[in-house]
Amino acid sequence: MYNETVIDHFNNPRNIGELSDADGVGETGSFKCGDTMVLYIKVKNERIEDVRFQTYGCGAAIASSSMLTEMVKGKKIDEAMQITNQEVADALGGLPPLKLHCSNLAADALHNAIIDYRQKQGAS
Amino acid sequence: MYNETVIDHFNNPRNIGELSDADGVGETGSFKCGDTMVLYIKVKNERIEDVRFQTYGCGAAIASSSMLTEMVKGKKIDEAMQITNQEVADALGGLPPLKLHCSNLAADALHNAIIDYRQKQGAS
Amino acid sequence: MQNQLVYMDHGATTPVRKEVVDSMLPFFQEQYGNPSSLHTPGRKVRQAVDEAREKTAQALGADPEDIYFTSGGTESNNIAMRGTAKNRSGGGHIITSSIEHHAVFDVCRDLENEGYKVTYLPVDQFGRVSPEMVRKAIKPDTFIISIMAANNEIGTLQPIREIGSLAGELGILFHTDAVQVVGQLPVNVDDLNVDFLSLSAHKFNGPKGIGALYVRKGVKVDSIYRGGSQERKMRPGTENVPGIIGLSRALELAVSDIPKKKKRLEALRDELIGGLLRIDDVVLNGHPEQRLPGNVNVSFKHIEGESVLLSLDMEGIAASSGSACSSGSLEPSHVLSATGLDQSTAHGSVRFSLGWGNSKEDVDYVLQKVPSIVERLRNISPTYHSR
Amino acid sequence: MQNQLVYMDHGATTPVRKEVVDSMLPFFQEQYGNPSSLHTPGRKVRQAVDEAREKTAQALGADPEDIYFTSGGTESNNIAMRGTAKNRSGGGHIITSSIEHHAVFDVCRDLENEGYKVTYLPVDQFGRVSPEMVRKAIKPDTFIISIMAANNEIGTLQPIREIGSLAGELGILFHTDAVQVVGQLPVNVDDLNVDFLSLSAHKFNGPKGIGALYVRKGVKVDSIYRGGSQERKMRPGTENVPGIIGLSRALELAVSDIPKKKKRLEALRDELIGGLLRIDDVVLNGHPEQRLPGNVNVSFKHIEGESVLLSLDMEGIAASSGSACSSGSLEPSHVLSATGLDQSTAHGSVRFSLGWGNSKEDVDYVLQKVPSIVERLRNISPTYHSR
Ligand SMILES: Cc1ncc(COP(=O)(O)O)c(C=O)c1O
Ligand SMILES: Cc1ncc(COP(=O)(O)O)c(C=O)c1O
Repeated sequence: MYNETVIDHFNNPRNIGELSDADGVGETGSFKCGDTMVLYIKVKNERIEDVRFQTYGCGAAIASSSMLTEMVKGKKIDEAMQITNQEVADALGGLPPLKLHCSNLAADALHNAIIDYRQKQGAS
Repeated sequence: MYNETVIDHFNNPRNIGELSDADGVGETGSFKCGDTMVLYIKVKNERIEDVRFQTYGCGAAIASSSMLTEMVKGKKIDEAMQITNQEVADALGGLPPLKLHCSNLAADALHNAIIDYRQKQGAS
Repeated sequence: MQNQLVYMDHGATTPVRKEVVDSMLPFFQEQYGNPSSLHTPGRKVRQAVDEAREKTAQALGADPEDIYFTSGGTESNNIAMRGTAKNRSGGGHIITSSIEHHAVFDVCRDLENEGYKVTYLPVDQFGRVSPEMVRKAIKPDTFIISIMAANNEIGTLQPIREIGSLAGELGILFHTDAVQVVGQLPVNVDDLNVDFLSLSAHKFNGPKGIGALYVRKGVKVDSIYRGGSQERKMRPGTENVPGIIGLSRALELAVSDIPKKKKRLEALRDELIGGLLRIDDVVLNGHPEQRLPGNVNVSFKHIEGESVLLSLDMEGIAASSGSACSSGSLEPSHVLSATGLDQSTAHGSVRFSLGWGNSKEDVDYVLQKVPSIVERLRNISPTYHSR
Repeated sequence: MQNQLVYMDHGATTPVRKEVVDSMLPFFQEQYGNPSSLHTPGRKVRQAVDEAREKTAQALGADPEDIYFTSGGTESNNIAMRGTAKNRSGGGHIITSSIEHHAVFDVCRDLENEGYKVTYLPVDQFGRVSPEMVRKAIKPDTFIISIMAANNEIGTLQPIREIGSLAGELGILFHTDAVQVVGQLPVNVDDLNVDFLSLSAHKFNGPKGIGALYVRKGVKVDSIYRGGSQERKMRPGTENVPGIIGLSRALELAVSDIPKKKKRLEALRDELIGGLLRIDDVVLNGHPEQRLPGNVNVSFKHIEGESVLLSLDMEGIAASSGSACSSGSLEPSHVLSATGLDQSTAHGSVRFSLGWGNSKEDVDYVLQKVPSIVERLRNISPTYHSR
């Protein structure tokens, strides 16, 4: 069902946890299957310097979150904003069709985190 | 499906053939399955002295005919008139349910032969 | 009674080949997982089922996703016919033949009672449906045509390709009950231009209780019962995994054997037909050439089929009279009646259906035994004497 | 990854016992005749099928003629429900529960669309239907009640005997889906007072793709598809002979093992439940006592079932989350929702279903692995941290 990359990210997820001094926090979830992701970013010079995630969900959800954090670390936030869920799935070498809809939402959490960061910047 | 008695009567039918000098000839058939029986009797002193049959039909039809001829040989025609198809089936040790309806008509042929005999007597 | 068995009832069912049994065995005690399960033992079985689907598809020139495994030919036929009808509210017109297997025929009868219109096409004396007749029967609301690829009793092959291209031309769905043909003759769903094709494993040396339905992509058909999401909800219920594996293996073997098997069976068949026709008052039922490689169906006049079967059985020869499935019935075969055979000749029909295991010796043995059986029974028969 | 397999998914399917495979084997290559055939090889097989029917009947306290072999539990359920409904023109009222298997539930949904009225009875927090509720739901036109004997997900046993006597009192037909119970607990159709009972062989160490439906004598039910006259036309199609033989053998063995198996599994089950409940934030789903001997269903809060299954799988433990049949679905289980479990707890449910092959070592192994899996996943989970 899941390929080895997915299993690897599920088993050894990268960048798990919270960032207490996060510059942006984004959340997303699927009502249907209950999956929930929270993404924390630390931004420096418009670049994502650090990133952490917490995910409640199935194997695909956890692996997608983990893969996303790897993909964005060090990236400019403008570029990070362009990352799609499909790209995350592709980076994982593909996900089962059923999982594409509801468990592959990490990019959404990231976008929400970036928006949160921008809002906080605007506010400060 | 068929018991050993049936198979024996099917394999070695008793009293097959015609009686050229029959005193009575009876026929019967099932429209449904196409079975046809012809029974020839020779009567002496109101007793069935000889009997022969010809049957077109399945194993049960042939065996019933054969068994019937054994049952009636030497019998008084009044008694023979009382023989039922069920008694023939019982004498064979039973027939499959489906065969009770259409292939077990030998007693009817016998009754017709006796009626034929009586009519011929009346006519003469 | 004797022990030798000459099995000539392959139209009813066939022995399962050893290779097929071997392919099934691991799926009972070792790879027993449920293919719907998420865990490794389940996923391994899912993979095996997927491979079986691919093999099955390949043997029919179809896409794997167009193959649905069922519990047999009967269920496949029912899904194709009722599942298609269900999808149309407000009736419509169905074209079929008057010699279909009960699994098509009786569904059509039911659908008639439910308000659908059905045309049962006549056949010629050889049991052939003419494509021209099909064309003439088409009405504006005809939504499906169902014509069997070969008849199970008399073995007549139908002009499926011609009917298929006609149906395709007019945009009408086309189902063929190919239960008697798959594994005996080459079958390619695109070549035949069919939308549905039914098959049953036990007719080609596979196990009983497993079949398949090919459904062309894009064709809408409803399932006939409900449950889990197996077979994409078309045929719910935990998959008969050993059956599926066995079906695909049997089909693979049968298809690869066709070239040599067909020739061999045709030669045996023609020899048996020739020998039987040398007996007085014997007629061949079905088409002299357009017939299944292994099918021999003759009528012995003046005697009745069952009594012949019984006598053959006592010589160790297994044959049948009409369809094995309807042997419980007393009615004369609707197939033989449809060919115009008179009722009493129809009652004397016997089918010898040859298969892979039969040899020239078997044919010789049958030809040695039949004449005396026929003679004995004719001697008892009133109609023979009154000629 | 490691190789040891601890299979705790017997609710999904079970390995076929060696004795059962052995009983089936002669019916592939040797006794391959079609039981409908007239000849000796066919008749021998018919006899074997008859004996299998007797054995099956005996195991259920039923008459052999009241047993119909089907392709599995799904088909049995469909025949009972749809076949009964079909026989009533003009609708009527059906009572069922809100936790039935899809093979009953979805048929009821269909029937609703076709004009029948259906009451889906609620269950209590343990998943129990109350006979009192059944009584209150009865309307003048209620013609069938269908309540499963035990639920496949949470293992809750239903008060079938009480509902049966209620139905009998009022002259309403009563069907029970006993797929999860047959072979696990004693079942007697007269004692339970059921008119229909569905079972599936692969749930009691028999083969997949074969099941049976008990139908009480005199009860009218229509078949759901058409074909030959097999199974007295209730279930047409060439019989799955090896399957029928395997079913009857597996049932015979399972029933004779019940006394010792039940005790053993209950002890293992309770030990596993006890051990799992020692982990923080774990709740038992289903009834604490009125549950299947081998069923353990718990929810691990803050984590999702599939991720637990995946982690278990990597330790060589096969379990499931909800019904295996609906594992393709993303919806939270309708069963757990019906018990009133909140959605997120429902998502964390895992079923361990024990069977004959499981040992105390298996339970110990699972109890050794689960805590660290749960901890690891909770460490990733946002809801655990935000408590
Ligand atoms: C032409 C044809 N269609 C359908 C069937 C039904 O197949 P099964 O008995 O495997 O369901 C048969 C065999 O009996 C058949 O010969
Ligand atoms: C309670 C219940 N009913 C019906 C079924 C369906 O049985 P099968 O998949 O063998 O058709 C199952 C098993 O999946 C079940 O657990």
